Amino acid sequence: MQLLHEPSPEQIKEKKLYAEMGLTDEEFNMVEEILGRLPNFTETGLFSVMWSEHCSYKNSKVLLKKFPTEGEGVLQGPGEGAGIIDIGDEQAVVFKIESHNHPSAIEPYQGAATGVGGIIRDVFSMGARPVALLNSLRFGELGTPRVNYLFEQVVAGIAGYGNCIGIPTVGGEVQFDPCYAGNPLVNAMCVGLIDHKDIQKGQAKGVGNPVIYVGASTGKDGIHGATFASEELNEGSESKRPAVQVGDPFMEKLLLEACLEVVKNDALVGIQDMGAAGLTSSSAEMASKAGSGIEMNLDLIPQREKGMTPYEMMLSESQERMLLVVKKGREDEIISIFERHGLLAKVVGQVTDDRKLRLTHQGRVAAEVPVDALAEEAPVYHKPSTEPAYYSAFQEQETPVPAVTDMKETLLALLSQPTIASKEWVYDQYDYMVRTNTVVSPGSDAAVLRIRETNKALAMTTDCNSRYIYLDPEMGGKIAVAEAARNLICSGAKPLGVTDCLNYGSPDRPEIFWQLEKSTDGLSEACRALETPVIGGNVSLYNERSGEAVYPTPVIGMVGLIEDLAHITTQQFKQAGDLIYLVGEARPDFGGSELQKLTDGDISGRPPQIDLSVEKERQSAVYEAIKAGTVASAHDLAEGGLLVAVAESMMKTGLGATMTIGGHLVTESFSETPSRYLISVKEENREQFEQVVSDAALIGRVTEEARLHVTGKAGEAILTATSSELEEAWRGAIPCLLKSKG
Amino acid sequence: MKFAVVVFPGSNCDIDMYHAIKDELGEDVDYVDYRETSLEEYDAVLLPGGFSYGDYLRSGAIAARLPIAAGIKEAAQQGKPVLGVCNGFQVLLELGLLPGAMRRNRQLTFICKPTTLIVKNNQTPFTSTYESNQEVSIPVAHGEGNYFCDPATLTELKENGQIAFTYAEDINGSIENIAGITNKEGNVLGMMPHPERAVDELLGSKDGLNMFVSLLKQWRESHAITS
Amino acid sequence: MMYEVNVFVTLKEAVLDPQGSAVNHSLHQLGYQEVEDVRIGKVLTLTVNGEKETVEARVKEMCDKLLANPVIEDYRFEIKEALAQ
Amino acid sequence: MMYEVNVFVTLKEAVLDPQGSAVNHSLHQLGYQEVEDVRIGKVLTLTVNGEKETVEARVKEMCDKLLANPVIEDYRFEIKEALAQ
Ligand SMILES: Nc1ncnc2c1ncn2[C@@H]1O[C@H](COP(=O)(O)OP(=O)(O)O)[C@@H](O)[C@H]1O
Ligand SMILES: [Mg+2]
Repeated sequence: MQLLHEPSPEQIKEKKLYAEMGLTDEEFNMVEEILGRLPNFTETGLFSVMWSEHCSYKNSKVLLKKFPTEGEGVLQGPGEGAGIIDIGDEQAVVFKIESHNHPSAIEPYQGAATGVGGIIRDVFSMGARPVALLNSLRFGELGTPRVNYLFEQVVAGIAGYGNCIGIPTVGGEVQFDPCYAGNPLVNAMCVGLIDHKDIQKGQAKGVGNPVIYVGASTGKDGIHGATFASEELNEGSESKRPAVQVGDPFMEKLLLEACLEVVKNDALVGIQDMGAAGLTSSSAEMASKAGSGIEMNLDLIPQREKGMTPYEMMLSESQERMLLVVKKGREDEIISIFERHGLLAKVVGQVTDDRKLRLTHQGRVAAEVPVDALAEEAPVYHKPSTEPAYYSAFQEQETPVPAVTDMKETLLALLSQPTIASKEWVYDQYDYMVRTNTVVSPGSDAAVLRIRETNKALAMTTDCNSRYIYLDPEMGGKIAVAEAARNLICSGAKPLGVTDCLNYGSPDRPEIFWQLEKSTDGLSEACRALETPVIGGNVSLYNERSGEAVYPTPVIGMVGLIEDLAHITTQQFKQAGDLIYLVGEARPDFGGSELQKLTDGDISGRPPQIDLSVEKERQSAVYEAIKAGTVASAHDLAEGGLLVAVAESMMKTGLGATMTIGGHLVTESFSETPSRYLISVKEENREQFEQVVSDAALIGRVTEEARLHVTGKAGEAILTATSSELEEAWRGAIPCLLKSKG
Repeated sequence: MKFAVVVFPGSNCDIDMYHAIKDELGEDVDYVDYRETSLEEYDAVLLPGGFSYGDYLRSGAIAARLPIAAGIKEAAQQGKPVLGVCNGFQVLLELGLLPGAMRRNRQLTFICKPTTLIVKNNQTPFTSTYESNQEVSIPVAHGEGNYFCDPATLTELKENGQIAFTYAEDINGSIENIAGITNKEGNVLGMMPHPERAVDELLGSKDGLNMFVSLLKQWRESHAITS
Repeated sequence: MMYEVNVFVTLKEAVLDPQGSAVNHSLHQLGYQEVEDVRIGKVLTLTVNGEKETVEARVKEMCDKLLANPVIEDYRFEIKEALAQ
Repeated sequence: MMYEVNVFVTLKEAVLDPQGSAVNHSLHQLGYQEVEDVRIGKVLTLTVNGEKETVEARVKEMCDKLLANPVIEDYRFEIKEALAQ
C-alpha cells in the first residue's frame, strides 16, 4: 500500500509526519483506532484534510448548532452545497457564501477568481441556475502599494471570473481597516434559482451505480488547500504557494451548462462539486450521506501530469471538477451530454455497500477507510473561551459625542472615507447586467433581480460592520443581521433567510473563541427575532498575520422576495417636492462609528445598541408602507448616520434636499443608532404613509435645486453644500487613493 | 422574419439577444450551434456577447475559426444583415468581415455601465429608425473594446460612412471614440455596446430596441417588393 | 523528432501598449527610474512533433491562421529540439 | 549604456494554463495534430539605462517585486545592448 518514496506508516507515526499535514497527536491516535492499524501516507492525507477546520468545522460546530436553521419555506438547510428556500410557483432560491481569504492574500487575482468559481459550483451542484454573485471584501487602509495591489487584483479577479462565466455580480461591500492589512477577507456569495423538481442532493446511492468524474483534469495544484486555509498566515506561507490554483471560467461555463442539462435527466442519482479537499471530500461526503461506500480506480482519474500519486490526486484542489453518481447502465447517456458540451467525463468507480472509501492504484489498494470517519466523525472541540480585557474596558468607558467644529467639512470628510465613499470604481468592473434581469444595479441598499415569467423579484445583500462586533460581539452580531434585513426591506422585499461567513482569528486563542461564541449568540438571536433562518454558510478561522487577528467579521448574506415588481424601491430621491421622513430616533451612539474613527483615528467604547423588537416592528411597518405604494425612496441609515444617508439619496439624481434638525446637532447628524430609515414620500401619500409608519418624523423636502440645505429648529443655518461638492467627495475618494500609490 | 443567434462555447449574452428578439420584437429566433456550417434558413444573423473560449489568446480569435464561420461569411456575402455585439464584434474583426482590431481598454480594467452613443449613420439597415446624430443610452460591458485601425483604414471608414456609432465621451481609448462600424456594403455591423440589454424600461433603457426594429422594417420593405 | 517552438507575438510598434505603459509607470513608482520603456508581448511555447523543415512551415501557418493578428501584431519564432522528458 | 531586457514570465509547470489548453485544442481543430502541448507566457521588453552588472541586479529585483508572482509564475531574462534608435 506504500509507494517507494513515501514514508511508511511506522515512519509517519514515529517521526510525527502527520503533524506537518495538520493532525494532532490525539487525532492521529484516533485515526489509528478507527482503522485498527496505522494509516499509510495517503490515508493520513485523507484524514488530515477532512479533519481540517475548513472541511470538518471541528472548532466551530458547537457554535453553528445555535443557529436557527428551520422555518417556513426552508427546503434545504445547512449540510449540502447550498441552502434552499421556497419562493412559490414551484420555484426556490438557492444561496451560499464562502471565503477565499488565504489564497487571495498571496495571489489576489487567482485567489479571488477561484473563490467565485467555487461558490458558483456549490450552487449549480444543487441543480440551480446561478443568477447572481455578490462579494464582501475587507482590506487594510488604502494608500500603500501592498494594499492597493491586493484591492485592485482581488476586484479584477472577481470581475475576471464572474464576467467571463456570464453571471452578473450585482452587489457586495468593501471596507477598509488596518486590522485587515496582513490578511484581507474575500467572501463570495452566489444566488441561484431552481424548480422544486430539479433539486439535487450530493448522495451516492445505489450499490453498483457508476461514479463519474467530470471537468478539468487533476493536477498537482492546490494540494492541501484545505489545511492551508486552516492555518494562520506567516512569512512561511510563501513556501505553501502551490496551494493556489488558476481558475478557468471558460471551463466552468461549459460545466455549468452541461450540469444543468444533466440534472434534468432522471439517470442522475447524485452530484457534488470538488471544492476543498477535492476528490476526497466529494466522494466521502456523498457516500456518507447516502450510507454507502465508494470505490475508485485512481488510474482512471484524468491527470494533468504524469506519475501523480494517490496522495496527490486525492488532495488536489484543481478547479472546475464535479463528481456524479448515475444509474447503472445509463452512464453513456450522461457522458455523451458532457461530451457534447466539450467536456471530459469518465467512469472512475462505483457505489458499494460497505461504507468505505476504497482507492485502487496500479493494481493495489492505495487506501481503505470508513467514509463516516472522514466525513462525520472528525473530533469536535469546544475551545476554551475568555472574555478579553479590552471588552470590559470598552463597556465601562464613557463614549463621548465627538466634537465637530465644521459641519460641512465633517460631512465631506465622512463621504470620502473609503468605507462610505462610492464603490463605482469596484462595481463598474463587474458585469452586473448580463442576462438582463438586474433591475436595481449596485449602488442602492440591495440589488434586485426580476424573476422572468413571473411578476416577482429577488433582493440580495451582504453586510457586516465588524467594528461594532469587535467592540461588542453579541450586540454587533445582532446589528449585522438587522442591517442586512433592513437593506432588503428598503428595496421592497421580505427577508427570507441568511447565509453567513464567519471570518475570525485563531480559535486556539481563548479571546478569539470568545468573540466567536458571543457574536454567534447575537447572530442567532437576531435571526430568530427577524425570522430569517440560517440555511448555510462557511467558517474561515486563523485570519491572522504575525499574531494580529482581524476584527471578528461574520459577513451576513441575505436574500429576500419582492412579491410584485411594483414594490421595487431604491434609495434615490425621485422628485422635487417629495417629503423626507426619518424613521426612528437618534441616540448618542458613537462607539465604532465613522465619526469616531474620523476624529479619534481609532474606535472604542460601546457600539450602538439595538432592540430587536423595535427593529422587527419598524421593518414590518416600512415594508407595509412600501407595499401600499406610499414610499418613493427608502434608505437604511448606517455608517455615517443621517446626513450621509441624505447625501447618498441625492447622488446621481440631480435633486437636492432641504431639512431641519433639532436636538443635539452632532448626534442627530452623525450618530449610527440602528433600526432607522430615511424615506421620501409623495405629498399625496402623506397621510397614508404616516398612518402605517407611526414613528416617522417629517424632517424636510426633496428640492429642485441640487444642494443640501440644513437648518436648525429656529431656522439657523447649519450646513449648505452643493450636490457636486458632495458627489465629488464621495465619488473621487477611492480612485484618488489608488492613484496616490507609493 | 427569422433571426439566428449563434452560440459559441462561452457565449453568455446569447439568451439576452434571444429574448430581445422573441419577447420585445416578437419575431422568430433560433439558437444556432457553432458546429453548424450554414445559416441559409435565416434572414439575419446575430453574434452575441460573452467570452467565447474565455477570450483566451485574443478575444474572438478562436471562435472565428469554428465551422460556423463559413455560414457567417456566406450570410454576409449574400447581403443578409449580420450584427455582432461585443464579443460578436470581436469575432467579426477576427473573421476579417470588418476592418481593424480590438485592444484592451486603455484603463486596463473591464467597464460595465450605461453609455451615451451618437448615431453617426442612420442609413444602415440597423439604424434606419434612429435620427441622424441622435443620442441613445446603451450600456457597455467589456474589457477589450478599445478599437484600433491604421490611418488609411480610418479615412476609408469615414469616407464610406462606415462609422455607425461613436461614444459621446471617450470611455476606453477607442480611435475617434468609435463604438460601432459597418462593412462597406453596410450589411455587417459590429458594436461594443449591447443594444439587447436596452430593450426594456424596467432595466433602465429601451433605446436599443430600434436596432432590431430597423432590421425588421428593412426586411418587411424588401419582402413587400419581392413578393 | 520533438521540437519546442517559442512563438513571440508582440504589438506592432505603431500600436500603443497601455499595459506596458502601466508597468513602466509602476516601475518608476517603485524607484526604477532607469527603465525607459516597457512593451508587453506573448510567448507561446509549442511542443511539436515532426521534421524540422515541416515544423517550420507548419508553425508559420499556425501563426498566420490563428496565433497572431496581423492588424496589430508581429510575430517571430525559434525552434529548438525538445529535451527528452 | 542602453540595454534591451527581455523578461519571460511563464506559469509554473504544476499550474493549469487554461489559455494554452484552449489554443492547443483550437490548433487540433484546425488540423495541427502534431502539436502536443501549448503553454502561454508573457514577454516584457524593458529598455533600461545603466551598467550591465547593475542592470542585471536591478531587473532581478523588478521581477521579484512586480513583474512576476512567484506563487504561480517563474521568470528568466536576457539582456542585450539596445540598438541605437
Ligand atoms: N457559518 C455557518 N453557518 C451555517 N452553516 C454553515 C456555516 N458554515 C458552514 N455551514 C454549512 O456546513 C455545510 C458544509 O459547508 P462547507 O464545508 O463550507 O461546504 P463546501 O464543502 O462546499 O465547502 C454547508 O451546508 C454549509 O452551509
Ligand atoms: Mg462545496
